[in-house]
Amino acid sequence: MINVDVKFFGPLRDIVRSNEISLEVPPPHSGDSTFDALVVIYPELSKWRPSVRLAVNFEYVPFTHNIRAGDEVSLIPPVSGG
Amino acid sequence: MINVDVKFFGPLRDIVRSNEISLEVPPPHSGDSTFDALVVIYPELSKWRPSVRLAVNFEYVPFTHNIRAGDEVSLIPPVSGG
Amino acid sequence: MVSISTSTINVPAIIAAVATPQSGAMDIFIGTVRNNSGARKISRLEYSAYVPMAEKLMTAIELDLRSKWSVHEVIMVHRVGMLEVGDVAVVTAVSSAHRKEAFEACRFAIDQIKSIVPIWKKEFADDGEMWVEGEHLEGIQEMKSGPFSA
Amino acid sequence: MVSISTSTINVPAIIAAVATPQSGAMDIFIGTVRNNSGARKISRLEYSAYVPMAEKLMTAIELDLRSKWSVHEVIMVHRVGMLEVGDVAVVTAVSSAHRKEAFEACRFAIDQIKSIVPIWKKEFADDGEMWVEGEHLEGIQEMKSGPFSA
Repeated sequence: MINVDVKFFGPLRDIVRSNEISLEVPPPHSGDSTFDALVVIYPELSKWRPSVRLAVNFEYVPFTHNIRAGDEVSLIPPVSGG
Repeated sequence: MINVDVKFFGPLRDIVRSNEISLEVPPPHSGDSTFDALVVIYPELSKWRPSVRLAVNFEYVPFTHNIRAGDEVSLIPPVSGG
Repeated sequence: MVSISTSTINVPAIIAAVATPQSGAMDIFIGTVRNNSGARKISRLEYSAYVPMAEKLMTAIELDLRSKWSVHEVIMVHRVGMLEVGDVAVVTAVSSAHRKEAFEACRFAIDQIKSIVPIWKKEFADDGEMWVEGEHLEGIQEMKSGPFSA
Repeated sequence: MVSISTSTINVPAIIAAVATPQSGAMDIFIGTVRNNSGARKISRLEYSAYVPMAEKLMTAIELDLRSKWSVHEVIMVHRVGMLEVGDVAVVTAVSSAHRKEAFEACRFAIDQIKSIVPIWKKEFADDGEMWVEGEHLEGIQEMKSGPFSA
């Protein structure tokens, strides 16, 4: 099992009611499996799947990206700066 | 004969060495005949004919425009503001 | 120079900082909090950011911009926190020899910020508060062929 | 608001004047004196204008701009007199609800000023002084179909 901390922002933070959630998951571990594990705990997240982007170590990556222990993992809802 | 005062700007002012020149000309009087009268006095002006614009009473007008006594007549060389 | 700022953005200081003796043109875009969002009356906006990633992407936008246009100085600053109507939320400023580059690059900077930089805006209106849906579709498409995707 | 100014242009005052509570976007173009003109080293520039006609045409440009874009405030100021490297020669500033209008209208304003407003620039360079040839051909073409011709 590896430990993955997932950061939440904007409207996603309101759903999970936290800035960061710690998950224990079996490897191999991807963005997709992270999201699936989170939806089990927070079903409301599922409707965000089409619009949310995954960032690992401050870069956008596809949800198929392999996540390793120590990675900074973030779910990025549609941005609205400016 | 009517009296027409013609204003000069930018590089044209350097040619005629004046801001304004007073001409006595017979009517009917147009931008073209004004320019022709000026070229007799200042032959160097002739090379500016293709690029200069005529303004009468603060509006660009064609050189065929009829000029009347009291009009504010100006020769506008290519502008270079900004 | 890019930054996420928690305090008031000093626009005159930004203009002074983008000016160079070689520059004939500067374009400055200023995004401010407006008092309405369509029919809704807005009282204030709260901006939040994923700061390290936002600054990293803004730096990448500057590099991308400099690869596309010949410009002198580039400054992008986005403010976070609670802002009132009229407050400056974002500034993009570009200097260049001639105006074409300054205009195009300044527009590119703010378009990219709005598309890909992880910043979120919550509106506080007369009928309650609400997260704003951004221009993410355009952004996602840019991303696919841009320098920011994996 | 348009003007020809014989004194320093106050950019922060212009920005404050275009801001409105309805505006989410402002674009400000600043034209400055640069230290070179191609290979020539410039020490200063002298701008002169046919002032009443220049202000009349700048007012016409503002009207034309407002007929093309939905904007809030528009300010165009051009300075005349002797300017040093780095001095601000011209500012065009536009506020609007969204950025597209501000950018396009601000660009239109400076493009039109450079094309049709009777202002002339003389360069003082290391190799002597010289009147600058402007962007008059573009201007003349605009004029033929524009609102400024007879």
